[in-house]
Amino acid sequence: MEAADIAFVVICAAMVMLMTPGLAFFYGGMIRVKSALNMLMMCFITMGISSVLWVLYGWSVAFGTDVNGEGGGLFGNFDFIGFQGMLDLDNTPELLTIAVFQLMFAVLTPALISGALAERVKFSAWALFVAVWVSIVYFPVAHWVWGEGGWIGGLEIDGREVIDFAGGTAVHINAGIAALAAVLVIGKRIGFKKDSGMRPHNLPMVLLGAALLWFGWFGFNAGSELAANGTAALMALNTMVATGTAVLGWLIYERLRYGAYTTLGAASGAIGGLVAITPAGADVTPMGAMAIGLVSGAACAWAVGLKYKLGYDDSLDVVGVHLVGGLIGTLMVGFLAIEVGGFAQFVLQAIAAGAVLVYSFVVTLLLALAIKHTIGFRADEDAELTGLDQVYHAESGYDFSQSGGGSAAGSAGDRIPAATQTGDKKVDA
Amino acid sequence: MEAADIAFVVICAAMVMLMTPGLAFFYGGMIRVKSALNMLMMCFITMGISSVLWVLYGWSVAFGTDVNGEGGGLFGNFDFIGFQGMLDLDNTPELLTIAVFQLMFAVLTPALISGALAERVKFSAWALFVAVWVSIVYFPVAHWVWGEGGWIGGLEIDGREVIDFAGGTAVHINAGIAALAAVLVIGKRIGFKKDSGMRPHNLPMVLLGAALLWFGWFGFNAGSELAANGTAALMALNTMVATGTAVLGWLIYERLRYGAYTTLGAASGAIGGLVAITPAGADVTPMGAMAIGLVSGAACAWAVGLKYKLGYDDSLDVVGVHLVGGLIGTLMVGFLAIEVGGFAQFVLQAIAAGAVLVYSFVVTLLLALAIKHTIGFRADEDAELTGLDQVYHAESGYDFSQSGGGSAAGSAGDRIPAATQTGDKKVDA
Amino acid sequence: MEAADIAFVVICAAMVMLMTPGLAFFYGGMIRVKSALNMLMMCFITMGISSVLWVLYGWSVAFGTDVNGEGGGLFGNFDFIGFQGMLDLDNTPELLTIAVFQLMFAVLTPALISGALAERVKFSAWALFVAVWVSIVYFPVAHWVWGEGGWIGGLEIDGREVIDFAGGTAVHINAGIAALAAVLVIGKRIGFKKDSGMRPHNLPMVLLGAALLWFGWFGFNAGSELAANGTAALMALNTMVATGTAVLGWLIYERLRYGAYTTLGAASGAIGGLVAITPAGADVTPMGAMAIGLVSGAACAWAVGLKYKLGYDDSLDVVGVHLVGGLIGTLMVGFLAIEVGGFAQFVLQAIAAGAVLVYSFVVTLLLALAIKHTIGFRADEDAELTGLDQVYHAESGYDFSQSGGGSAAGSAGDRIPAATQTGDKKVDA
Amino acid sequence: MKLITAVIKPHRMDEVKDALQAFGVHGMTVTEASGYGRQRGHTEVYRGAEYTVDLVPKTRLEILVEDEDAEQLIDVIVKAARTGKIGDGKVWSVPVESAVRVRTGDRGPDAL
Amino acid sequence: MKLITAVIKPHRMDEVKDALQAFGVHGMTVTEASGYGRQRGHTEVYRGAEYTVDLVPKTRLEILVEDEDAEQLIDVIVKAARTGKIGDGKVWSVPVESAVRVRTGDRGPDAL
Amino acid sequence: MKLITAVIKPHRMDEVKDALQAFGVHGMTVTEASGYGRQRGHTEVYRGAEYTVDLVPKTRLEILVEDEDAEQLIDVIVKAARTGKIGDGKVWSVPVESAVRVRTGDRGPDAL
Ligand SMILES: Nc1ncnc2c1ncn2[C@@H]1O[C@H](COP(=O)(O)OP(=O)(O)O)[C@@H](O)[C@H]1O
Ligand SMILES: Nc1ncnc2c1ncn2[C@@H]1O[C@H](COP(=O)(O)OP(=O)(O)O)[C@@H](O)[C@H]1O
Ligand SMILES: Nc1ncnc2c1ncn2[C@@H]1O[C@H](COP(=O)(O)OP(=O)(O)O)[C@@H](O)[C@H]1O
Repeated sequence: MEAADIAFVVICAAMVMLMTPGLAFFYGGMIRVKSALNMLMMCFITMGISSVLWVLYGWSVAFGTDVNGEGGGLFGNFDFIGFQGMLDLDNTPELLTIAVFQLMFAVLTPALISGALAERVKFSAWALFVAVWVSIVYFPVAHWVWGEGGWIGGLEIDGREVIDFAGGTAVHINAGIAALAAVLVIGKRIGFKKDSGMRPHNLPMVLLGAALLWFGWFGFNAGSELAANGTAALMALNTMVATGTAVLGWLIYERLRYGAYTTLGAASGAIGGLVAITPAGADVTPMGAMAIGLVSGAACAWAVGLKYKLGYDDSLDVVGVHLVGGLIGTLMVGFLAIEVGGFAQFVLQAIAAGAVLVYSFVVTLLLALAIKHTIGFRADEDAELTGLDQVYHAESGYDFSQSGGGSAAGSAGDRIPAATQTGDKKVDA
Repeated sequence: MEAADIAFVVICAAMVMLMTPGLAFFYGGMIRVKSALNMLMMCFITMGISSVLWVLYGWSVAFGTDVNGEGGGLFGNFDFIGFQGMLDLDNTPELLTIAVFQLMFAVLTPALISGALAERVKFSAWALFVAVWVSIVYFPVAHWVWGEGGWIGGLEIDGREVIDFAGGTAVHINAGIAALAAVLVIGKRIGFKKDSGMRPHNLPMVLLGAALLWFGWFGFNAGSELAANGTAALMALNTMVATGTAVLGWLIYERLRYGAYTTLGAASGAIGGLVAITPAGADVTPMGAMAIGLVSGAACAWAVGLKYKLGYDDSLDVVGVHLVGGLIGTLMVGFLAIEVGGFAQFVLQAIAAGAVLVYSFVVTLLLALAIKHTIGFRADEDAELTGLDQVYHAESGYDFSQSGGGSAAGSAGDRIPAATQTGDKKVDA
Repeated sequence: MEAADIAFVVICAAMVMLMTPGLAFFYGGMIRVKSALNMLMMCFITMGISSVLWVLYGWSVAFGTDVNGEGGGLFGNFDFIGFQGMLDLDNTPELLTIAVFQLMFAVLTPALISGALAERVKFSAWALFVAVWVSIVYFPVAHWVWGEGGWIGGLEIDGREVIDFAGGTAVHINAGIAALAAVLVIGKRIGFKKDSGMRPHNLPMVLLGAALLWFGWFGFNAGSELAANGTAALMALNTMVATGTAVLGWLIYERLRYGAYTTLGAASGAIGGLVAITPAGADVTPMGAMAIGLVSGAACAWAVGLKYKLGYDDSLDVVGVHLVGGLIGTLMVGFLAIEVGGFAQFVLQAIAAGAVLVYSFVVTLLLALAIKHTIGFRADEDAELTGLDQVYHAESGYDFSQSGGGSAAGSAGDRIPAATQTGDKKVDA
Repeated sequence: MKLITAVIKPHRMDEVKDALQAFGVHGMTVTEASGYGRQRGHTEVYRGAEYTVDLVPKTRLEILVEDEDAEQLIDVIVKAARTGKIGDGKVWSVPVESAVRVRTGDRGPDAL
Repeated sequence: MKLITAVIKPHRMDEVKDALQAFGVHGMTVTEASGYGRQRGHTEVYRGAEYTVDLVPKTRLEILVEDEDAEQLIDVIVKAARTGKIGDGKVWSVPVESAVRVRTGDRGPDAL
Repeated sequence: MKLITAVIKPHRMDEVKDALQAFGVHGMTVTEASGYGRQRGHTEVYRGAEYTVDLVPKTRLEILVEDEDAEQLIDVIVKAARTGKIGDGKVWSVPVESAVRVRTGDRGPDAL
């Protein structure tokens, strides 16, 4: 790997890192104020959990040489446990470069799921879910698609290979269907479909999140080339084009159906477009990217209404945006791909998508059930009504009162911070 | 183009992309809460519109080979319509790289204008304005300055050429004077000069916007070298120096005149400095950059008061900051440029600035008049008083109430989201 | 310096630039609403002051060839005053590249201190403090550690050298101990330990700041290699790993001791981890980075309680996070460093840390005393109670009222902006 | 005429609104408030400092009614707002001397 | 003494303040409120869900006045706040038993 | 029963709360408010426009008390809230006809 490529990919990794906080703001702004911090924390905690597991075994499972040999391709070997044997800096800078870049994907993917579970799960149960889910779903699936010897990456029909440039299957379809499985187990928020107050508490924050995601996604998409070249440039261009078009697609749909161009729609359309172009952007023309953007923007705008009809409470539309957007991108590139596009390619794409769909759905369902029936997944009713911020995080999101802690969010009455009184004993003793 | 330069420019493109949301926050925070989302959306929508037009014909008009031949230089040919013939990834990565980088400029420039029109125009009229304005003003002017054969880029006096490294004329003077033309047509906000409530609703958001703009501007300025070399490094250094100095310049001016160092002044000074160094930063010493920063900071601080004296309502001071800052940078570099600086260079700069001033002002004025007399440009009085967020976007920016939708921003009374009742029919039928 | 390295470092510089606004939000969100803008401004102003001084003499003092010759190593010469003689762009691009990168460190370091002094100092006194402090503390210390001939950089025991890859001593220990010295002079906030309202006014803003810091820190840490290679990649990976682990470390500590996982704790843990990995990340394995992260997260969580026990009012825990985190990283790498780690290395590290500790503490104490007894450092009591935003910045942070300027933050009664009445005379006359 | 003021738990707002509508009250004025009382607050933790927060969020309603409806309305609100747990709030009434509808200048019962 | 409470449209605040000043009232207390009434709200749209928002932003003023000024003051407010469109708000007065200026301890009319 | 309303400086909140507790009052309802009065505001500066802001932040307390405690309670609040500087606020009381505790339906003194 050349210095230019290392420079490119390391900076792209930092950009992808920023996507997880971006997602936190995107989701957090959509939540009612009383559980907004919880939403932020559900995203942030993945930065801790996935990082640790990545070092311990995640990198090895996902990117170690395939352990099941030819035709197996289910997960990598354990040669890199604890990153051993990878620190020959002069000769293998690329392993480290890819490792830090791909770590960010392992952080982001479980965070994506959190939006579906918003406002109603135990924080500790969520942390456990993340730890197990990345281990038994994400790491293996990443191996299938990108690992050396992974079976999806190795599929071939007529010399054609599955196109999943930056993670339509491994990231978005995977997270989207897992979100569906999880909410089926967890159930609906109190007041779902009825409560008049379930609206975003901070739309500028949603837009901030969308903006950081959009920015970071250039790293996610173009960086996936792992080199600075024409393909990376095309991917970057198509990322912008598809996303911009998807914003228009969503807004047009909303204008026709509801008579308004909403801010939330613009932000959501952007994410829909980004999701859809992720697998496809390196293999289509800018005109093709526009088509993908337009379709994904409008289709996601339609799909977010499904939960009301079908009755599952995917709070922040992880299914409607990531699953639907991911499928659109993965399947449309089957037809639109430069040179190879066509029915055969479409079938290949469908197989890859289907395999991830089934595996992720089944395993996530079992995992969610296991958590539900052991430590319990759902917050109790009181916590949900009061707001999770207070219950799990002992905090309030905002205090704009001049008296400091005055009205809106309560004020501190015990005027001597406990730490000075007795608290310190617990530790210093 | 080498891999290092592709890496550099693609990442700079992502950074410039972030400037448009940055601008949205910078502007949005300065607006009263009731129209803040509208302000954000006026910026965001340019990411959709300009992206689509760029693919369709914008890139070709701006960067195609000049169609009017020697001496004409008014706009490019149409060889790249729909980006055809550009996808030879191995041999022409630089075209795609420049295309994605320059797309971001075509997104940002119309967004700059929106600040002047804040809180009082129809959203659809604004969208139309953006689409036409980039087509007949921005794309041609970009061609003049940067396109192959563009007449401003080709000007020569005594072997000297116009210096506009990253867009003092094409971006800032262009947007600034267009803003003036537009507000002259559109008129003042209800309550301009009188209303006591016209103050920023969220200053930290303004600062966030300024910070993102400042960050992205390194991509904008240094990236305009289209290569990673000493000139890019100098440009980056001067960008920091001029901006920091401009912050001081604005604050000192304010302290002397008003007795306070305002946060809004610090943010505004930063933008003033960034604007002024844009054309100049690659051609002056750091000491020269300090001079440009100091003058632009103080001069913009003075210029934002002009609207009260002269009576045009440039709501968020696009004229006072972008036009004035752009002129200062473009003209000062005439004298300060390393080696070539002097009166001849100054004249060249003035010609370039003047040409853009006149063209952009006249065409924008006609365009704004055309929109005014066809679909209408201005929101009706009720919408302006109630706030545009509700009227055009069917949303409220914030809801911090614990009851969710309780007081400050209203609560939803119809307790069954409409989509579940009848709404879906519209589409599924 | 190759193009790839220039590309890398220039972009890293932009990322580091974003850390100062990031810090502003991180700090600003923790403050009561009435002084939040002041906190933001205390950070922002360093972007102006340090930039100007850097050009004038800072770069030369810090990175000029050592003026005291062998064995001295106290500060650089003045050959680069005003950046003279550095503009041979083709031959010395690296000097400019390093200059812009290192400028960002000179901006950030004094800004770090501001958190300790929150809510109670005169803005002008702070500005003066920054200007003098960077001149007599930061520039020399940076020279010691990184300058050509600096004495800490030149220390050697048994062929071992001090490890301070990206600034554990020069940046974090330096700022942390300076913060302690300053608060000892300035004294406690009114209501410290008693006031029930001293809690963060905007936790999402704190998280935003932490996220921007985290992102920028990749530039800070990996960019310090000044080249895109395996070491930079390892540093980036370790930055992520240590930070993620530190988040967990802090949260686990809090859960055990207080029974809650706080958002503020997650954000603080991240910063603690980032601080600790700064000196160490290029010299430890990812497992070592995890150890550093875990220890720093938990130790900082404990250390922030010290101020209540010992009675100094380090408002936003600059001591507890930057000094403690910086010491942990600087000392732990003594044992953990690949190959060279051991007691000898630890001693070397301790000497470097101790020297900076002593120098920075003493000089800062004298400086703070000097300011206190000349222009005065502390805001008067009324200003502190009313809030510094109004007094020094003539602004209010937020106005969410629909009447615009209605209740929570006061409304403007003088309905004709003063500028239109008489104000302009002051300048135009 | 009477002015009924009710301080209730925020999440009972929808129920109270429905009950009022059913009772035939078509207007009220709402403010965000916070309450201090038997319902002791919770503990918040900020970097090693524990605060017992004793103000809890409440919603405050003001409703003008004709004298004869006052007592009954109070009952309606009390019933709708009740969860049975501590902190459910208070309802009180004060006498009103005059009331005017701004739009029309109507006074007394017509102002409602 | 009387306590006049006025609930008005936020954008009439400046007019009312001017009218009060002209009338000679030099003090009041203002709170942000929201109103529910004949003026039905608007529809908000969030990702495929339409909500009819029926609380609209209002500004709430409280003014202590001497008995003899009360009725006249009500008229002044009503006039200044009126736009003639639905939702202009209400003004009402209640009797006050005692009032004190905190700074001085002055009671009754002197407290104003 | 009486309803005491106090408008005070926000930073006196803690003192007033302590004084109330000492006096034996165990409940109140608090709202954020802003006041207009003798205490003239400050000037704010936004890009060349100076605004004289004449609404200053206040905290507004409502406390229901039995008739016999009312006067004494007013004194307690006045004392605790006083700084002696302009803008310290007002305290007033109005008569209450009935008061109910939502949780139990208790009326009168038992509702407190
Ligand atoms: N004396 C009082 N005056 C005014 N409001 C009160 C008073 N006592 C309680 N409240 C309000 O009623 C709310 C509930 O009171 P609380 O004592 O906590 O529970 P409960 O009414 O169920 O006994 C408080 O949060 C406060 O807003
Ligand atoms: N019965 C009531 N009690 C208290 N406030 C009321 C009542 N009815 C209306 N209001 C207040 O007056 C405002 C305007 O009332 P509304 O019925 O919408 O219009 P109008 O007064 O013009 O007929 C409401 O938003 C609410 O704040
Ligand atoms: N007539 C009034 N009615 C209601 N509230 C008032 C009145 N006059 C003053 N206030 C409230 O009391 C606060 C302090 O009053 P002000 O006149 O500024 O100072 P002081 O009470 O010390 O003379 C005001 O900010 C306002 O909230």
